[in-house]
Amino acid sequence: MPDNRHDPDNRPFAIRTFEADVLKDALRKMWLIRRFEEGAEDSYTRGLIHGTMHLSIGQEASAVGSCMALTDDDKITSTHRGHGHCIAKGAEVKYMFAEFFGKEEGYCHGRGGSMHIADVTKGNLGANGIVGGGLPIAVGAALASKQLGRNDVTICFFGDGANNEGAFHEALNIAAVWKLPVIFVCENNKYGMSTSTERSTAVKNIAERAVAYAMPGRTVDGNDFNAVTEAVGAAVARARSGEGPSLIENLTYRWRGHSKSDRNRYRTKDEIESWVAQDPIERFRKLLVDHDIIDAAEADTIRAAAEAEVAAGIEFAKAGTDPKISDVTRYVHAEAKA
Amino acid sequence: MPDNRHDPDNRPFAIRTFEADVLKDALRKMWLIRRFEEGAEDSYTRGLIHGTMHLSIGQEASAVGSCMALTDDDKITSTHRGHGHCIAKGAEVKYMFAEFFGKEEGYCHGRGGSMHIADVTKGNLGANGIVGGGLPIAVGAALASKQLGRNDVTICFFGDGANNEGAFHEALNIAAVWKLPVIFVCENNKYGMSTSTERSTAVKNIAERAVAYAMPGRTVDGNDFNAVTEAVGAAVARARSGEGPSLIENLTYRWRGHSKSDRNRYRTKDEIESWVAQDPIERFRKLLVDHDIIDAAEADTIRAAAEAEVAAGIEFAKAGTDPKISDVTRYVHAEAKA
Amino acid sequence: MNVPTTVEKPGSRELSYAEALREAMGLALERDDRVILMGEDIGVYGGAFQVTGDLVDRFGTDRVRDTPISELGGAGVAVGAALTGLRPIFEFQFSDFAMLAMEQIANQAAKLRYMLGGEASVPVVMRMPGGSGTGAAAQHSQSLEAWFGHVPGLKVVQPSTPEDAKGLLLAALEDPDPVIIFEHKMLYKMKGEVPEGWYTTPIGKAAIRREGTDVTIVASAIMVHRALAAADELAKDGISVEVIDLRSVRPIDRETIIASVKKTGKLVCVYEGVRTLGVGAEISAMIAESEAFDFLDAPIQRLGGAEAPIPYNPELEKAAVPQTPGIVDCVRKLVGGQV
Amino acid sequence: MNVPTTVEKPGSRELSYAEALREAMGLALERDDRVILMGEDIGVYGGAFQVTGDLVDRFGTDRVRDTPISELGGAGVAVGAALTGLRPIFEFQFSDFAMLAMEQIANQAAKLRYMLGGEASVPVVMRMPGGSGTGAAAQHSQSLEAWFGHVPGLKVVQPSTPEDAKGLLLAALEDPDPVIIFEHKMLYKMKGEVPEGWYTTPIGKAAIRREGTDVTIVASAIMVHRALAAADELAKDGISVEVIDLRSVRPIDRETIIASVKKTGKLVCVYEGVRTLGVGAEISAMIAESEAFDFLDAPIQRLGGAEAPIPYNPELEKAAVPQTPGIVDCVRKLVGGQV
Ligand SMILES: Cc1ncc(C[n+]2csc(CCOP(=O)(O)OP(=O)(O)O)c2C)c(N)n1
Ligand SMILES: Cc1ncc(C[n+]2csc(CCOP(=O)(O)OP(=O)(O)O)c2C)c(N)n1
Ligand SMILES: [Mg+2]
Ligand SMILES: [Mg+2]
Repeated sequence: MPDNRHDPDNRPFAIRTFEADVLKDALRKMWLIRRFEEGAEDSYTRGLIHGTMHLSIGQEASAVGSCMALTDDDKITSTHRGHGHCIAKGAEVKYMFAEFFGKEEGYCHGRGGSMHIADVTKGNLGANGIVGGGLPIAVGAALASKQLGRNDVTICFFGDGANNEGAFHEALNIAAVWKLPVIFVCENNKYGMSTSTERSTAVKNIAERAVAYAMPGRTVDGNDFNAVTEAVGAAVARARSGEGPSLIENLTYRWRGHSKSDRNRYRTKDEIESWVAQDPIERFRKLLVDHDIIDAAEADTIRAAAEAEVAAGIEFAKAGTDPKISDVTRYVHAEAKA
Repeated sequence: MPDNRHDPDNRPFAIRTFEADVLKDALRKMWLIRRFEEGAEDSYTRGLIHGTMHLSIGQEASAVGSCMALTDDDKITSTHRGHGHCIAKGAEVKYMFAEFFGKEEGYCHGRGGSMHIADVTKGNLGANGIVGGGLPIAVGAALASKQLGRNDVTICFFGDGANNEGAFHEALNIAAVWKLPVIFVCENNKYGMSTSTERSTAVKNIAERAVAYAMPGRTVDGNDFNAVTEAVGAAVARARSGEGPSLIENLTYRWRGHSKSDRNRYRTKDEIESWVAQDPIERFRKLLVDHDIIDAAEADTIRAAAEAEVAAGIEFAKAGTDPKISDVTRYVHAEAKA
Repeated sequence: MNVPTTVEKPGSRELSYAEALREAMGLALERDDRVILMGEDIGVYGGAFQVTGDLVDRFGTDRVRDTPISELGGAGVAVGAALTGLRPIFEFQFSDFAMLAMEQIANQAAKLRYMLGGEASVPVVMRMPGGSGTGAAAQHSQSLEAWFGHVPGLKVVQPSTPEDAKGLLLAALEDPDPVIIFEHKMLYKMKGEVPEGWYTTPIGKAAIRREGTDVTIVASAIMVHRALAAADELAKDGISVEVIDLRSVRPIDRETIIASVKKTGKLVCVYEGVRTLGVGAEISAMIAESEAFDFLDAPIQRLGGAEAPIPYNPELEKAAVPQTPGIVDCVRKLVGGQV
Repeated sequence: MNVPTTVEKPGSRELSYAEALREAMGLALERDDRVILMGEDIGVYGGAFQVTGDLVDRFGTDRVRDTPISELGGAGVAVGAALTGLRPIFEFQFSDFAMLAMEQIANQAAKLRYMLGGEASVPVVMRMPGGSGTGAAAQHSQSLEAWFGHVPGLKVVQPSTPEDAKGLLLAALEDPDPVIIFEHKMLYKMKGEVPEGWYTTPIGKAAIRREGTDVTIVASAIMVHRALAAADELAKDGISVEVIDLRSVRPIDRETIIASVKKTGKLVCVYEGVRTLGVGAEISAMIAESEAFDFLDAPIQRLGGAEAPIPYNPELEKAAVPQTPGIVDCVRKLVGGQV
């Protein structure tokens, strides 16, 4: 292959599309996700957080890459494995940690925890404890956008496992029939909990199911930031111009177990290691370095800043306020206007 | 086209596959369905039956043709528009009428009515009041067959409207992943109640959705008895030999409104008439006459016999026994063994 | 039917319950662009029970949207739309089919505000035609209000008159939280005086439909009318019955019911849903733990649906839910000290 | 925990509640080829709560079937299989997800025998891990037994001990009708004596876990243990509490509860589900209309879950469901005539 890295026309999509600052910020977010989840895991192990959590370490390019074409007005719906989506959509880790620690300062004032982080006013319609639960909700958001003549689009994240829920079928069909501005982004990490797509899903690639809804379907290397931005970017443009929904499948892998109770019995060490070798952050860092967007030192600085932000976020959360017990039924309904 | 009607190798599938007696019986069943439903409609209009009913007049080739490859051990699941399936699977019209009249002699002892007729011991697992409700049940029957080493297969009837239910997706996926002996027969009569497939379904033909489950999908002229028997027959053979499920779409049309409350606002007279001209019974009769299976006189005799059977069935039902009011909670649970 | 009509208001006319609902939706569609209707066959067909009627002609197919037959997806789309700016009114063709959408209703719509610590609002209205009497058997005749009444985050109402049908639907629309309306199919054709224009019937308030001193009947939906007929009958025997129309299953109007039971000392709950764990169980328990307990001079009676699915045969179908003679009988026995 | 153990039976050993359930399933799989297990991640993963554990190793993937994440489809497949010869045990990973399958459970499984006039049988068992206490928040912590208890055609049980967990599961398997088992997640690790071999605990029978004379507590699932702890505490004050373990939500054991209330004259219902329209509402109503009414000398008390989704914060989570001190407090006030 000829060295065409510096020929503008042949540079990868992400490099030729986004400003250097934007790309650096993407790298920052990927690091932030990684460190955030490591911090959360550590806090959990040390007994500071209760409940369970689902880590997306290894899937950072999918979250950040997919959100590259979104503005603050655009919406996302996320999943139980949603920390990455949150951060990609602009959430601040300190409020996320506060939520994990069950504090009033958290995004949900301590009521929701890891599985329910949302920031509706900024377009993050929320993680979801129900597999597939966000699919029709995303379609509803796209309907509101179209009906009210707004220009925003919605990205609906969901897993390979979720693609076998009836909600997937109903949501994609409605979105297609009504030509709504929604992009279905399937994060295919090969397993729904312990069950591989081979054992659960009749097709090899989830994107093949796009045919059933007469919408475009594409499968991409979800650990390749560039490929993700290109595929999702095209789908976002399509949605925004009124041409309707698309289905994009990001092939990726979660390095950690499904949740804290996972013994990893259903997959091999080799498989895990082969995917760790495909670290999406390292691949993206290399892409930026190769195209002279950053140098190694600057990359290190970005990572260190993410680390510092995470450390500060944990301290912020620890110092947070506990909800009042007497408030247990607060927020069930809207509060009466004063 | 050369006249090859008498060349055995080129005769239509149904003609070369089934004995004359069997074909005549199929014609008898089609007439029985037609007259049964006319009789039911008439009884309803005269206030003898309460509730509602969904008539399948115009769809007789789909019901009877699909069941041609089944034995008494095979199963079907049916729909709200299920009288035809019942009769095709061997139900006796007098017990069906008795059910409509709410009598103890009915298939459900008067508890179920038109929407719940079943005869589980003979493999008719029942009509269903819930659109899509029978889809997973059919897959369950196929699982039981496979698991217990039986050789029976299950035909799952459902409508074009039902294909947008999540149950459709989940059922077809499970059937495919587990390679179960079930044949999904979609009776596409162009409308789910008032909503056309164009307005409700992202694909043109429902059979296109087979791709999403990696199973064979075929769309056939559902008013052509021969085409139906050929397509469903092949799918039944496939299922029986352990190769898994198929999706067959029978294009057909209901001549009557959706139910008794339909004002037919969503379709034109022309459309209805064009389909009445495609009367599946008349087409089948002609096929049999053309291939010298019967002559016109014998066809008339068959029809007259169906008429007589229906008339007798109505009288049987009228003379039936009303359930005891005190039995209102009977059959909720199995009765204690004596 | 024996409806005690409200004093005729200026500008009120006779409408059917279905027409009253349609009028409410029409007003809402006119007043607020964010309002849309969604459901199966609510457009050109006019709805299975002709409730939406001609609204699609007036407001077009974008605002009166026929959905595919996808209850879970459809309800979820309504939830997502409500979360992001619309005010959808979602019609289930029969409340029985809402079983397919319980996830979106009870896990999402009802809980989102709470899970998000107050930072989200799901102002969706879901219309549920319920009840038996149409000969449509077990899967088309249920009264499932108790399920919804058990879910914090939802409000659940059951209008029994055309006036309340309109008023409660408009109140639901103004509510920032999800509201479920159980409409009774056998009431759709019932006529009554309905005020013109926009007005709301408060959610959470019962209505005393008839005053009395000997026994309180709390009834809901169509049972209100049967209770009133029973009260007429019982009046002939000199038994004075107070009939309370529950109207709101969640929240329940404790004050009105407690005050009435303190006055009469006797309570009969009449409801169509299955007796066990039905609405009457809650009313009974609410009274049995309240200050009204000490005023009770007889056991609390419940008349609810039979412990069976709704049967097809018309006589069995009638026997499966409370009817006027059964109410009369129950009150007579209660007043006569025979329970 | 403070479980009053049954007298040790020959051949009984200590097992956890999860192990007891697993043993029951193992016995059933051994004894009857028609038994299969279905559910999400019940195979190699061993189930989200490790209830199926190693059963897949013993019986293979055909009999211990991992389903796709398709609750409605999966449950419906189990219903269809039950209708045609298998005896499936279907595990919902969390009972909250059963909301997706209500249609197949309540419209199909529960009603098929009736709708078909007795000509069909749906012998399916559905296992539902329920309850709060794990920090998993609103969509993973519900106690939905009241919904199922409201559905004729279902039987609904809630074991509180390892012995009953096994015995009720085997009884469910022998039952010709659909049975729903609510297993409490916080009990899975609880140990207790469990008889060896095949035995059944009758569905529809409550168990008196502690005899007493001053007040009756009817509690279910984990609340049985909190009620027993409260009874210990109250005994120190000289208050004698009878603790009844409900065990079966549908049908409810009227006789045992009525007899106890006639003896004590006071009733407290303790349950984890949402208070309104929860199991305690039914028990209260059942007593208030029974002959025990005349024996009551104080209002019936209900301690149920808060009128809120289950919150994430651990202290809020605890506050959302009854705890031992609250039970103690309630009984003290009741006995002291303060309610
Ligand atoms: C309706 C529902 N069913 C099951 C679960 C339990 N559960 C949580 S995550 C998960 C696996 C989801 O797989 P996938 O969609 O591939 O997402 P991933 O975890 O791989 O990111 C399961 C079974 C749930 N939360 N909701
Ligand atoms: C879950 C559910 N949703 C809606 C209905 C109401 N309904 C009964 S039949 C029908 C149309 C079904 O269309 P299709 O599947 O095409 O069958 P067809 O009536 O055309 O034979 C509808 C909407 C129902 N019975 N069940
Ligand atoms: Mg996955
Ligand atoms: Mg159709």
